Amino acid sequence: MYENRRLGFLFVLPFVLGVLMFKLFPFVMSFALSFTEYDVMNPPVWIGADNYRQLFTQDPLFNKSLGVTMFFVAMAVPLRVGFALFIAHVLNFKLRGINFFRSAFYLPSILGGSIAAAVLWRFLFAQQGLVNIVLSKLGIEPIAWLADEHYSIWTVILLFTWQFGSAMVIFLAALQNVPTSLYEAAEIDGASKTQQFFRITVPLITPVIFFNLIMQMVHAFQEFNGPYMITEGGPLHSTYLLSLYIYDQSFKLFNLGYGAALSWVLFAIVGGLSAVSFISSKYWVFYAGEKDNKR
Amino acid sequence: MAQVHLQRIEKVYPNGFKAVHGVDLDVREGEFMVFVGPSGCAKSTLLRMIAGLESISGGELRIGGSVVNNLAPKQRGIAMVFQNYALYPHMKVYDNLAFGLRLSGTPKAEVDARVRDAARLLEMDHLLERYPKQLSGGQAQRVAVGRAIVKKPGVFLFDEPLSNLDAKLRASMRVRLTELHRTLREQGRASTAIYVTHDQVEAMTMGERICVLKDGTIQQVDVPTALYERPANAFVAGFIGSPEMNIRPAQVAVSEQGAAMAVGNVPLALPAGHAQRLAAWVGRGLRFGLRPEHIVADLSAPGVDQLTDLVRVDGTIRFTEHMGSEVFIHFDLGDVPFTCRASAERLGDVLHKRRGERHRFGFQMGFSHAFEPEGDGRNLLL
Amino acid sequence: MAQVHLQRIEKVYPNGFKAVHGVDLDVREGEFMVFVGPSGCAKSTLLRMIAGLESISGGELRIGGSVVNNLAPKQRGIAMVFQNYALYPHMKVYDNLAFGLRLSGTPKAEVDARVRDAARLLEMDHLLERYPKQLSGGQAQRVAVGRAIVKKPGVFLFDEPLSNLDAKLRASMRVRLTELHRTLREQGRASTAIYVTHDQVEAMTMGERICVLKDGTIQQVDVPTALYERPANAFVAGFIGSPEMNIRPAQVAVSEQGAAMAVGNVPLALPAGHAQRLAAWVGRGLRFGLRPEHIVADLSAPGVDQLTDLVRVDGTIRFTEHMGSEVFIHFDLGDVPFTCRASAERLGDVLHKRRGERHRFGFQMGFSHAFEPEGDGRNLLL
Amino acid sequence: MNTALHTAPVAADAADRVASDREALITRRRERIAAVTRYVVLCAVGLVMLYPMIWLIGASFKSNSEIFTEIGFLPSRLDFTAYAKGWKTSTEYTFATYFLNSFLITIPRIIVTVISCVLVAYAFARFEFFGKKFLFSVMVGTMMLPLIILRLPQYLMFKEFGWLDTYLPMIVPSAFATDTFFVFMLVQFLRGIPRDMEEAAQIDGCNALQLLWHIIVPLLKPAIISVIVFQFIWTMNDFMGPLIYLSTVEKYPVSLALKMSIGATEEVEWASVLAISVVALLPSVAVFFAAQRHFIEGAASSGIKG
Amino acid sequence: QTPATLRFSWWGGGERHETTLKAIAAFEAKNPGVKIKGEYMGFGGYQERLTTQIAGGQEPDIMQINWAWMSTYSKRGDGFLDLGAHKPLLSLKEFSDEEIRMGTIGGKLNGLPTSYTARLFVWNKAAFDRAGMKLPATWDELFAAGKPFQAKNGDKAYVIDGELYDMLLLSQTYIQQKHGTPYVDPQEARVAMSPQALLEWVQTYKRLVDGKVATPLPYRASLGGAEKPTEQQPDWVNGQWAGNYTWDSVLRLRASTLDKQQKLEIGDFLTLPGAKASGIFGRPSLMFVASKRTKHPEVAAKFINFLLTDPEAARILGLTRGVPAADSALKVLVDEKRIDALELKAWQQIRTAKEAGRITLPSPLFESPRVQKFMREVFEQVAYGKLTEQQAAARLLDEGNAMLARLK
Ligand SMILES: Nc1ncnc2c1ncn2[C@@H]1O[C@H](COP(=O)(O)OP(=O)(O)OP(=O)(O)O)[C@@H](O)[C@H]1O
Ligand SMILES: Nc1ncnc2c1ncn2[C@@H]1O[C@H](COP(=O)(O)OP(=O)(O)OP(=O)(O)O)[C@@H](O)[C@H]1O
Ligand SMILES: [Mg+2]
Ligand SMILES: [Mg+2]
Repeated sequence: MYENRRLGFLFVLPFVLGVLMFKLFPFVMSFALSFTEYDVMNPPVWIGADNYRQLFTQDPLFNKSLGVTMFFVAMAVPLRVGFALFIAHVLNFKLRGINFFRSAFYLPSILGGSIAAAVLWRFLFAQQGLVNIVLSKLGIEPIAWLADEHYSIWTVILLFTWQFGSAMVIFLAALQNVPTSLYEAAEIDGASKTQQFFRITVPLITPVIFFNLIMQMVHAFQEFNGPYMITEGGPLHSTYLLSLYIYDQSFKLFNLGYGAALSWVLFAIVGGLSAVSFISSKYWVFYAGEKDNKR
Repeated sequence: MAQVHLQRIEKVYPNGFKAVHGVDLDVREGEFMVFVGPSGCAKSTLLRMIAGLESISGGELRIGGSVVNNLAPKQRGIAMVFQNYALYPHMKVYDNLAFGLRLSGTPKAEVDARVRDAARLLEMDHLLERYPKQLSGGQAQRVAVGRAIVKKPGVFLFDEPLSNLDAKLRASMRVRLTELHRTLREQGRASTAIYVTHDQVEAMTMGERICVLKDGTIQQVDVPTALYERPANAFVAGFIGSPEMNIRPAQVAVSEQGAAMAVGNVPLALPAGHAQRLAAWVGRGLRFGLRPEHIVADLSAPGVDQLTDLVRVDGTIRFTEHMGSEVFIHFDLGDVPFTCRASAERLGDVLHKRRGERHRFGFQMGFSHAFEPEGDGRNLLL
Repeated sequence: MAQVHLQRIEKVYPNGFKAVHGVDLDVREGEFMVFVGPSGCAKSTLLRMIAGLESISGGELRIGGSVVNNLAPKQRGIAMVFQNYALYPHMKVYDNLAFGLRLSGTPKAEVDARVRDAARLLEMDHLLERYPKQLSGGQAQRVAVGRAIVKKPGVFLFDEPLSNLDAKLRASMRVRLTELHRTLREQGRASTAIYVTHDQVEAMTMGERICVLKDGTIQQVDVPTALYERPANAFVAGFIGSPEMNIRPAQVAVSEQGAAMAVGNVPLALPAGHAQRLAAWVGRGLRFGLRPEHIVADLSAPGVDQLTDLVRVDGTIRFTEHMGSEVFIHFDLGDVPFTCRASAERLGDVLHKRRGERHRFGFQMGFSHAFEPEGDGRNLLL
Repeated sequence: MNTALHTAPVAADAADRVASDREALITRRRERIAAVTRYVVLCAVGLVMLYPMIWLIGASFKSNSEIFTEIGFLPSRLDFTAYAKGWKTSTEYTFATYFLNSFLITIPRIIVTVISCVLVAYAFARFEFFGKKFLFSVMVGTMMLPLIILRLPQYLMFKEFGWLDTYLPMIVPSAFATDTFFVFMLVQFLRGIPRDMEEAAQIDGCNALQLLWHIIVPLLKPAIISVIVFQFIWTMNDFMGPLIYLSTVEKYPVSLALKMSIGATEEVEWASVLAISVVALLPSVAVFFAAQRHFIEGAASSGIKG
Repeated sequence: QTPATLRFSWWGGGERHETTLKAIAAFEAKNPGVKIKGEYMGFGGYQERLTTQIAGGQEPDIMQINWAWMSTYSKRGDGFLDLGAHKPLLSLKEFSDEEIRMGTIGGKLNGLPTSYTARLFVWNKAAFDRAGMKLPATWDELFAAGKPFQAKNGDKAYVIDGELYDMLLLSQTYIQQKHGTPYVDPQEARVAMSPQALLEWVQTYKRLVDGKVATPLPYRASLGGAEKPTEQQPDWVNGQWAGNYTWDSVLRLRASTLDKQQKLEIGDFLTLPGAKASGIFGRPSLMFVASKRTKHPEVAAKFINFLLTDPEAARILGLTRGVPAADSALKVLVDEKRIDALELKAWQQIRTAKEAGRITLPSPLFESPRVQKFMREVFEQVAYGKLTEQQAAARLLDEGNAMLARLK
């Protein structure tokens, strides 16, 4: 039955239609827009590759923003994924009140990009905020988190990290798939809990680590709410992620053509990085289930 | 150095289930001990307590003389082979073998030497660079054993290591493991082995001594032949041997011909020795036991005449199973089913009989057993 | 009505692998046919093609006379029991049984009647309200069979239905399935059965005829005893029988004493009949085969003197395996390993011999086989 | 094992026991320390995670000046007027309307998402058809373009359909399995489910749709629950979609209504805003908590096998 | 006859929503057959939605917008309905000529203001009292107030708070008084300030900060974001920060969080002796505009007129969109004492200046998002010490001119 090509196609048909209609058309349109100058009020004017030319040659803010974005992604993604993995690992033990902890740890993700999260975050990282109070208790000079261009990005990174819930849920799932007998074998081999984690758990869930890394990278490149609500891109554009720049160009400066061009550059970067990750995954992602896929 | 001593060992699982009830057992140094029993009888639990994977709720466990109740697995000097092998799928065979040694900080050169040594012993030098998923079942099994060997443990623990293999492979790996154990012992390496299985064939062929378990208690510990010939109770008698011993409800009756075992209303005359020991049971119900090979199918075969205590009775054929060299004949005595095991060459005319036809069998009553009717059924003739 | 007819059946998997190479086979109505062979020989592939789960790449498949190559499974009048039972975990046993009937729009009353009928037949009335996860292995297995029975199919297909059960349970389910098949046949229900296994014990005991497969081709199709006694080639000879037939490289040599089979430099005199048929092979290498039960361990036992064509040779004991009623003795003849199977009661002094000691065995050369040296090794004596 | 061995050990025994007892003690202590550490870590992290909720609840009882001057979460008084006020809102409708609206969007959306995603995932995971690999990469690819830029083209499209100011733009695309994340998840999960049950059902006479309904859907239940939970939470939180497509206040969902009273230059009653934020979170929290057991089992098998 | 249904969109907070809905009801009562559908929301996302709607030709019939957006949405005056075509329906006499002019682009009356707003000084009198100082009355007093104020109240205390834009406007006021020109020429698309004036503009900003008068940008940012409104600053709430240079329309908001010890007062508008211009920065705040695609232009015009000038509407709406620009509406509120003392004083200050012709119309380009973004960027860099005063002045001149040229 599963060899029936027509039947299979019939099932994906809605998807194909949906993609064509709801995704591909806007895709193409935005791509077309990126070759125009369009300010919403007046019809778009075809200007060829000018937007792209300007973007790569005359736009220091793009470079700055790209740099910030890259740094953000490079920091936030491993942090979120790492933290999610760590917590999932801890939660994987049989513990009293595990359901409570699971829900508690997912809570920030439910909060999403709400005002509450923004207000709170500004509070935590304010000069006299909780973070600095804790730091000063530890004998560390308070840091002007939101004002110092070297630290401000960290508030955004930490917010991103804090909402690690969905990555955690996926990890929890994966961890439960690691056969307990491997841990027992390792225990008999004399591996400590830490060694078991790094030498058994981590290698075995690389497919999920990989999956999460890709998904979170895609997310991180599109991160908007955090910097928009907390720092508004500042100070000195130190948290001016590309998505913010695209937003400003498109909806504040009414440069929709330019915004579209920026988007497509971002798309190319994410796509390129994903492709690279997929290729590199051959070397570090371990698919244990491959042999059994017949059954 | 590596004897294993269990004293009143108990296990209560966190959910309150008591899996092991005060087990006492001595496994001698270098001995190959088999734990056998039906599923759920706590074989694995016991083994895992010895390994240190499961906490001990009561009693004392000694390995090599010292109490290890609360030691971590790695401090117990044991190695374990798991049912599903539990090979690290992300490591090559070489690294699977070397993992434990490396963790304990063994020098590189020695790790290499020991890994290669084990590989040679198990004839798997050519597999060292493969990943587990590139191995066949039998090869994976050997790697699992290899991983245990390199550690040069005092005690090997095996938890049904062959049950995932197919019949043919299982038979050959069985021989291989037995030979390996003897080789190691001859080389003077300490190699006490405790082997868990639910397959009585494995138990019989591999075990130097066998410990039969049921519901977390030991039924009998002895060498294979003793278990087979002198089972302590009906449970052991039924569990050991294939096809199963015929164990049927019966009554001891005394008539002018002497004492007889009445099964399905058919009286089977008992030898004097048996009758004497069963005197107390006359007129009472008990369980009668006779192994299939002690029922003769072809009464005209040479040598049958010389058999003592042979009782001839007619049975109704149900069907026969052909095993090549031998045949299992299923028949009813009265309405009690019996199985007879006969050499394929000495079948006589039984083969040509059809379902429902009558055939005369010979019961070698000298080999018969009698068990208490209730509970595990103590062997009344011991 | 429900004979199954395979004509030049081929299977090429989408990845280009040719799993089945032109298989011709007739399964007669009401027959119990067993497919046996090592892992990967395409037993399942063949069965699944008959079931309609796998497309047929070439040839013609007929069930009950009509070509079904392109029919959907449900139109073929078959039922199948899977290795891991494939019970629907979200349905109660009752619904598992009723599912197929309901799909085909059978009236409610009839569904109920058939389900209860099947449950009674398999003695599982009390299980109907359980979910699959509340069943033991043996019970689940019965439900899987029940699901096949209710459909009253023309053909039953079994894909290793017993291989997930433990040894003891496997043996009893084996008997049960055989009886069930005969009962159904006696009740006049069409019940052609095709049964896949890699366990030759199952094959021998259950099959009315056995089809031995290797690498997607049929090696031999015949009744069990014929397979056992007259294997078509070395592969079948080795595969059928446990412990395995001793198949060893040898040479036919002719000296003044007559023709002999030289194994590990030890000449074993051949009976005249054999020598004659092997005349063409004198001086050439071939493979010599002798089943373990045709090697006598206790030459002083009664009846041994009457055996014809007995060749007495000395072997070096390696080790023995005790099976209760019988013992497998592993020994070397020269440096060629042999296995002997002896009744535990007729062992003589071999039991007391230790590894490395010499013992005299008797080879019943009248039962010996000879196979071509290359490939599958055609049986040269047929 | 001779008698000498049996008589001698008493003394050696004691020494052994002391040694092994010490080791045992260390082992046990280490275990206890590990357990304690685990709890400490969990609670510490848990506090950081829960702090916002606690703060939020606390702040909903505070006055404006308190909110902006005090970091602590303990309010000086406990009265629920902020909740009552927030619930009533400054609009023509109470939050009951907005919650109802949210459910009117969320529930149909969940239904069509589940149906379409299961169908498509089924096809991807089980069937062979032309262009499967290509379509799968397209699916992954659509997740990567910044959504901001698709907004305007999509708006224009829905305008042409005449769907503005209806819930259709938020629901209908989901009916075409455009939520590719879920398709991806379900595919991964399906890959982990053995096919035997489906084969048995084929022999029992199921066609593809019956197979899907009778076998696949029940087996996928945990995964489907996780799709439901994720989609519930994400749709409840979605602000941009309703903002752009809905203009009638009566149709606003909670996410939009929440920001209703925050103008640019007016005085804002922060307590009410926060109070109602807390209330708005409740459905999501409840859904997550209720479903999390299945949820985690579900994602469980969706993991590795890819 | 089907009722004419018009959509009316605005953003705002609770009070504005409530009053506007009532005003709509009143209008509908007066105009049977007309239905006004309110599409209202918070400020967040309003502009995106409006932009998308305009791009799709789906904007509401009547819209509330910021004055500064007019030049973007209606560059040449053809973006919105020309209300001028419906003059008979409008009570234009209620508005000053200047207000009319500010709603006119390319000769077309695009919108009418709800209110007129201007920057002014508001001081926390209590804080000054605590410091033993009097409210600054001259620029020099202001420049000098920082250090003594801190000496009394600690080094976290500042005389005047404001986010970057407030400070930049404050400094511009000073320059305008001294040199006579704002940054952007009101008539042409070019930088009006001389290089020297530009330099002094930057220097004035630095002077305010370095002299501890104004809250420094980095410090402000560190407290929870550079653009966090003054009233949300704890130091404002408790009177550590004592002043604000802000719109009269937000006075109530600023006062709303103050604790009980504090008391706000409107200060004199600081003026240099011999100032070349008042430097007061004033303009209409919110505008009502109508869609050029509306099917009922007359009703739209009537409705706008009703909201802005009808006494009943004024009574209902009160101050929710600032002090009304229309005379009649204002009169109602004044008569009914709906304006509190502080607001009234502020309004009088502005009114006086306006009537004296001392408030000149700023260039709409000055508040265009691009110019805003650019100025903020430059001053931010100055604040963080990334640019010298000279460099900043040069950038403001060169890049400013280039940008303005492109914008026109
Ligand atoms: N973690 C546990 N908690 C509670 N009961 C358990 C646990 N593990 C095992 N048991 C119970 O303890 C008994 C013994 O289990 P054990 O696994 O030792 O049996 P076994 O003899 O190894 O069986 P098998 O042959 O099936 O492996 C069983 O009844 C089982 O249900
Ligand atoms: N889907 C498939 N694609 C390609 N090759 C396959 C596929 N399924 C099976 N094969 C190959 O076809 C051959 C026969 O497989 P099959 O499953 O029929 O063996 P089998 O005899 O049933 O073995 P086992 O006893 O292990 O079940 C094997 O070599 C197998 O690797
Ligand atoms: Mg077990
Ligand atoms: Mg198979």
